[in-house]
Amino acid sequence: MILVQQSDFDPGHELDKLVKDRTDIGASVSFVGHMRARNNGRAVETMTLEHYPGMAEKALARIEAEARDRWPLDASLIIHRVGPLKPGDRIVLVITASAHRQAAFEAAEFLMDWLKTKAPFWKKEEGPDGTNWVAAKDTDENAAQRWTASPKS
Amino acid sequence: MILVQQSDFDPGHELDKLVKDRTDIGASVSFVGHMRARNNGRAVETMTLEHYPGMAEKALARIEAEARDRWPLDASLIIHRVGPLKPGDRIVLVITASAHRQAAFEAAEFLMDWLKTKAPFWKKEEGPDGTNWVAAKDTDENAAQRWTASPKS
Amino acid sequence: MKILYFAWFRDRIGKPEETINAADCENKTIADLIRLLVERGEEYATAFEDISVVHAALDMEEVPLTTPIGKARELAFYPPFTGG
Amino acid sequence: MKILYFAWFRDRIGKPEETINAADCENKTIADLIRLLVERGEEYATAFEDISVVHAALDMEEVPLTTPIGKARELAFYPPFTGG
Repeated sequence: MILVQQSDFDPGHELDKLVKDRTDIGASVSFVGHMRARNNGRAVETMTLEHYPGMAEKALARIEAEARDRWPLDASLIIHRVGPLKPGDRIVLVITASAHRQAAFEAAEFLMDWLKTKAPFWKKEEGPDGTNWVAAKDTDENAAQRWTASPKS
Repeated sequence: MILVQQSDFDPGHELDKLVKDRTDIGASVSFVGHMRARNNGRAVETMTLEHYPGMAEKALARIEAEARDRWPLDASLIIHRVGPLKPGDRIVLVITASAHRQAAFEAAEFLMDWLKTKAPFWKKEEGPDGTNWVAAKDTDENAAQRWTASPKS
Repeated sequence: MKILYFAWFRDRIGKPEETINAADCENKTIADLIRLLVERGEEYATAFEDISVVHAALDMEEVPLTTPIGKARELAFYPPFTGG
Repeated sequence: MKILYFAWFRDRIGKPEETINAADCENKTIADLIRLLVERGEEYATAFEDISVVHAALDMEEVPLTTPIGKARELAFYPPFTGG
């Protein structure tokens, strides 16, 4: 399931809902992206997540489907927040669940790498040094590239 | 921090406690091991986790220290349950938090791989086919081996 | 056809979207349209200055700038994604 | 010296621990002690049957079976770990 929302989410509650009454799941990985008060040496007071409504949901659904195609996942969830956020706020949640841990770990990393580079979200940072749009990172692009072949066996 | 306990844990609550008031953490990974109703084709009704009191805590503390030595972690937590468990029950929780996601993901995988092979816990399964002690898996041993060199850069 | 501008495209051009005459796009690629837009004024010229960071989607599907616009109803311009 | 048995070692030997005369361990390795134990009876022989899955810790520190017992206060026998 994928969700794009302004409101906060509760990682533990989302995990509970996902694994409730399931006895085939042996491993779950929950990734949370948290907002930091500093980025690239600059203080950040507010970070605003912009997205392309419609295309963002479509992109996340496609990325999730790709993960479920590549790994034997029993459950998965992506929640991406939009709007203004403050330091310490949760930004994004990815949960993957599988019979074994390797699939859950790999799929969670894959989802994070791909959603950073293949879904239409943009971060704007505001702080004492002014406002700037965050630039894409080569490290994110490289991280996404490693999944273009078939998954690690 | 490491904990060995009979009682259940709340992954979301543990994550909240770990990242509360921190604005330097950009990424957290929470791994939960869940008990499955079937293992290696056998139905399992009760799984009992035995441990070596004293040595188990010592081993987990050492594994956690090793992870914090290898990756720039801002926070980490290992909770391992002992005693009888039922299908769907949580077994183990590992949380890692760092400025960036790669360190958090790698450290969480490392902690799981090492705690499976280097900490004195043993699983006994009881089901309609009788009782048996779970055998160690080569795949776990291989997973642990990949971390004997320095961490991926 | 509707054109959408995201992130600093919107800031530089000064509007989130505009409607363009479909006839202006007939038989044109996205790159052709960018050349037309740039002639409209400084704000467009600045937005499309560094073509290496210009990304485009036709009807919510990312495509190369060499793609013909065809009968698309929505064209979006945006910089590389930075979500997650 | 205290000897602890975990998992199926305890099941097969029929007790979680026992105390052994320190003099019996003097100048002995863990492997030497295993040979002594095996002579005690069928339950020990069965427990130590497949030496490849016998692991040992001296004072809560895993060591090879070739390690001299020395002045250790606690020796534990157990199969490979299966936690997590």
